[in-house]
Amino acid sequence: AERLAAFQARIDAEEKIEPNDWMPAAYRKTLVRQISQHAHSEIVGMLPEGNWITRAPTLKRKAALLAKVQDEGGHGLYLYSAAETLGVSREELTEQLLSGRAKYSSIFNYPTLTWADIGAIGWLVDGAAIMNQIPLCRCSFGPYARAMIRVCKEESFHQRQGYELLLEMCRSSEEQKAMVQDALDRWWWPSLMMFGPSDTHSTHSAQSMAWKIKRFTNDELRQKFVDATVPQAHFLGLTIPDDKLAFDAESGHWTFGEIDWDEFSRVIAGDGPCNRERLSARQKAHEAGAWVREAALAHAEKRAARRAAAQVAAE
Amino acid sequence: AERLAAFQARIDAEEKIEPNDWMPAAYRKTLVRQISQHAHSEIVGMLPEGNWITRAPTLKRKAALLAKVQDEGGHGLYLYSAAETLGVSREELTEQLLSGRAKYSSIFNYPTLTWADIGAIGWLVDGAAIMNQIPLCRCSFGPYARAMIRVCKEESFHQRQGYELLLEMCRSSEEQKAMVQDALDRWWWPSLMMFGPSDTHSTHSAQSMAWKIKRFTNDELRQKFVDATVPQAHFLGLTIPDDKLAFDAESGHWTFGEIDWDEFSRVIAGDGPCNRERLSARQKAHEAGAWVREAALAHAEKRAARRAAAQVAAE
Amino acid sequence: MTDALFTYVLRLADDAAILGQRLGEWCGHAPTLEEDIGLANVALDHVGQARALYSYAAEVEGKGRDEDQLCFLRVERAFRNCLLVEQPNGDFAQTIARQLFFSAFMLPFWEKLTGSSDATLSAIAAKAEKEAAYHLRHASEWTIRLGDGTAESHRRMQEAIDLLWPYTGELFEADDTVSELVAAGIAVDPQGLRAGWLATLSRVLEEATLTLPAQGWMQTGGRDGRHSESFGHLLSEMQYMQRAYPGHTW
Amino acid sequence: MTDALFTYVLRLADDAAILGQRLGEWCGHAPTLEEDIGLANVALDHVGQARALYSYAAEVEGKGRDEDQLCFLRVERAFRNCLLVEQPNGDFAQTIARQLFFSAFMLPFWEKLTGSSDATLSAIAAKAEKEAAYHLRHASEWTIRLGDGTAESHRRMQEAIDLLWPYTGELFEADDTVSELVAAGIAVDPQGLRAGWLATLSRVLEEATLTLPAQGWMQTGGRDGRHSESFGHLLSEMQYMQRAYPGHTW
Repeated sequence: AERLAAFQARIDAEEKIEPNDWMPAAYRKTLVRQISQHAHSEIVGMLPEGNWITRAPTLKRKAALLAKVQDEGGHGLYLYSAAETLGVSREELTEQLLSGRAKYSSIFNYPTLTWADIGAIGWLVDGAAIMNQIPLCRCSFGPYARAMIRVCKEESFHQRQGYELLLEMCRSSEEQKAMVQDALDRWWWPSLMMFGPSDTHSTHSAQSMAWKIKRFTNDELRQKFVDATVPQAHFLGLTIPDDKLAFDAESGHWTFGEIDWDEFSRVIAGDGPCNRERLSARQKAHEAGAWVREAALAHAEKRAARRAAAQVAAE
Repeated sequence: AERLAAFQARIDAEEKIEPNDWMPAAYRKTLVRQISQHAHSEIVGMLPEGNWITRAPTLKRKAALLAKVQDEGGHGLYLYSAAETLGVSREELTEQLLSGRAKYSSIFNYPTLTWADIGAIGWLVDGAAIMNQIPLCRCSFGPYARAMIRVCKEESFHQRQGYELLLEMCRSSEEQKAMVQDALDRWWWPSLMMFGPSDTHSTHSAQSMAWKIKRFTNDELRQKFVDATVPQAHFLGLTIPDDKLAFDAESGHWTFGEIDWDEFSRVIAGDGPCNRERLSARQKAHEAGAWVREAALAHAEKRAARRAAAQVAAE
Repeated sequence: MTDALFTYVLRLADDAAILGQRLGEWCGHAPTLEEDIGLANVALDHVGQARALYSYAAEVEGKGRDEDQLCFLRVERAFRNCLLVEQPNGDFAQTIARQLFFSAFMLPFWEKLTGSSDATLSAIAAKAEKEAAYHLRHASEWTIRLGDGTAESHRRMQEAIDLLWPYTGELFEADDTVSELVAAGIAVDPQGLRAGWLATLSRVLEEATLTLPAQGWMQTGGRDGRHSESFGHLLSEMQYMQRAYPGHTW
Repeated sequence: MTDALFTYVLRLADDAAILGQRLGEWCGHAPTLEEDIGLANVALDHVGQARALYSYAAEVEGKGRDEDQLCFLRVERAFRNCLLVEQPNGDFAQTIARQLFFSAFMLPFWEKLTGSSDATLSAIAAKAEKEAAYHLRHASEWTIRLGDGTAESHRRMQEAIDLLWPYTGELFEADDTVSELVAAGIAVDPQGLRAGWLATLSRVLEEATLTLPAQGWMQTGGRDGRHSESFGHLLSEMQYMQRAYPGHTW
């Protein structure tokens, strides 16, 4: 209890907790869950975008998309490393993802149907992710906070790139603008769902706030996102697919309609348009790559043995 | 020797030899080799055409191509059946094909690169096949002769269809006509090679003629093909890719240049553009389908066992 | 009414065309020579149905488009086929399960549609009904063989049934388009076919020693142009020639 | 000279674009997360090279085409890439073997090309050389790991080497286009690179406990637009957007 109080005092003083510091088991568990979900989201998130790499309409866009997906893989790597500092191995985390026990952001269970979806993911999905992640740059756990600083920087770039892609399309032709509107229609609500259940239903929240893993509630972040995004949509000349959307001059916020929480729960639970494809794609890649990982391991062992033998011979 | 004389007398009298009739071992062996090569050619021949089914430019052409490839599978079936009457099983023949020991027409080791190639195969490859096969309708071995009658009928249809396809392309635009010329440039010489080595180098020929398995020499059939095809090419407004091509008014034949016999031998021996792809496609289909064939067998046995048990119970 | 009829016929045409396209991918790669022929035959029937249906849709639309423009020059979001038919071939069991689900629905569907007050649809249905009877028999026989074959084939067949089950809900969807045409005696009410469909499946799966999945959540979106990610790849191949050579005849 | 230069640069551009396209197919499906990133990186370098080379080819041609028109609006028979780069990814060993053969050639090639009398080519080469050094190191390390790993990885790596070997002959082909430009001090004579290429391969394959195939017959045709059957399928996907939406900007 004394250690717990000292721990909380450090947190309250905005000190960073480092992997070798003492921490409550629940703090550790919460972080492992959150960081690994975040890492899994980066990995699964490569799939809907990867779906368009071979069909990108220009070489410039193909290069940008490749670079973006590569960055996401990199984010996955940092985050798995941050989770590893908490004593959980990448193998365990991978196994949790492949067995379907671990969660990832449910937005990636929606399909990318047109090229405009690539822009919409950058603008909306990365936009929502940044909203969620900026406060995490001040998270009490040092490795996570530092990973988030780098991740946020890259994701801001991706978001601007996504928005610029859509702007180009909206300017180029009515046909393309309609594609963009269609993408917004399909991605808007799932993006709002990215902030999680509303505060009245959110578990974990209060404790995470006290631990400074979280700094804002789900609904606060969602509102920030809506406030930031609606004017961007209007600048593109698009309509947000929400009858109830209205600007409240008094509060300075955009009010919006009710999220379809049934859809949210259903997709989280596994019944989204692409849940099975996503998991199956990861599983297939893992199985098809097993012989490669085994070979790399076998080769490393052979090298180590040869080095050891050489050392013995030299002594 | 007496039986042999009687056998030859029946052949000379244009009688058909049937599977249960006595026949010399060499006659049987020659037929098995020829019929099975012919069957394998039909099967492997499905691949270059199958390559364009998913990309056929119109639904009408897609339907025609599907029907054609289906017919080829059917020809493969009759021919395997004809070979089976000579005491060799389909499994053995398939194994010979997959192991690379059996030969098939080397024309199918060339790739189909454009849609015009589909027309060129119908016109030239089926055209050459028909030239080879029409005399086989009078082959001394009954089952082979009867299979050939049906095969030839269907292939004449395919040939007309292929020519009509090219005619349509040549009429539609200069761009398409250039595609057709390009296809002719690539398929002309391999088509001439379909008749086999020149008479001066052909093994097997004399005995096959005596047995009335063959009725014309390779060079005779090749000449017939050239004579029939050159005017068709001219009607399309195309140029045969042969500087030496000339009409000999005296003989009424088209004389033509020397075939590249090195290429012929090389492609037969395995070093054509697609030999490995073709064999590998067949092998993969065979391996991927193994569980299906095993299941069908297991199910048939279960049914037979159940029927037998029911019969016993009823007695 | 014209709009509804156009949409209705287009949905049927897209179903047939896309299933034909998928089946055509098998060509030369089937588990036996007989199946290379058999699947090509089923593919051919669907391409034939697609031709008749697209031509009629074009006629109803009256804007001078033809069967090929409808098939090869519409974008992904304009396609109205159900998600079931666009699902990748997978292994042979998945192809058979897709066909079983679809043909068990289409056989009674075409049968009923022969009574349509629309003479063209009725005529198309009469031909398609005979074809669907063969497709259903073919798929049923294979389902039974694979289900009641080896342990591996049983497992694969059951997995295929389970995998594709959530795509069967769309077969029974009836929106305003359908209701309007049902009321006019033109279209078939799919709800009326559900009991028969389930009975057919139950009979086949029972003989195959396989289990019919529990109801549960069903995928949707195809009739609204929201397809699977694999669909765009199918289209890029199917439409390539018409896209690369616009305005040519073939 | 302009024609020859256009052809020469276009060949290099097509090589880079098509290899980049193939590598891009791996995205999300690689054996490890590190390789998902690594292969994307190699893909990205090749797409970048393709952009620079197509832009220069367009400039040399002087007909107002741009990098995207050259990449996305030419037909199959107009592509001039060597057959090696278009070969399907196959398993990871095949992808690595393709990269090893190609990068072991391209590294000294770019190195030499930095001395080209053509300033643009020389500048492109200077950047590409650094990238190729990484590609070669990456492919060599994997070749060694897989060759000297498990029995299965050894078998797969050797099969990949043997499978792709006949496609390496094209790298050393020198036709009139090349000769003319070599004489002008613009291009690199590929024949001069053969000994070094073989030495690199021998060194890597030896450490990998793998066998260099015997010379033998070599495939050809890519520089003349005669590609593999798989190439048309690659193009139908790569070019789909520009074909379906001609004249739009993205």
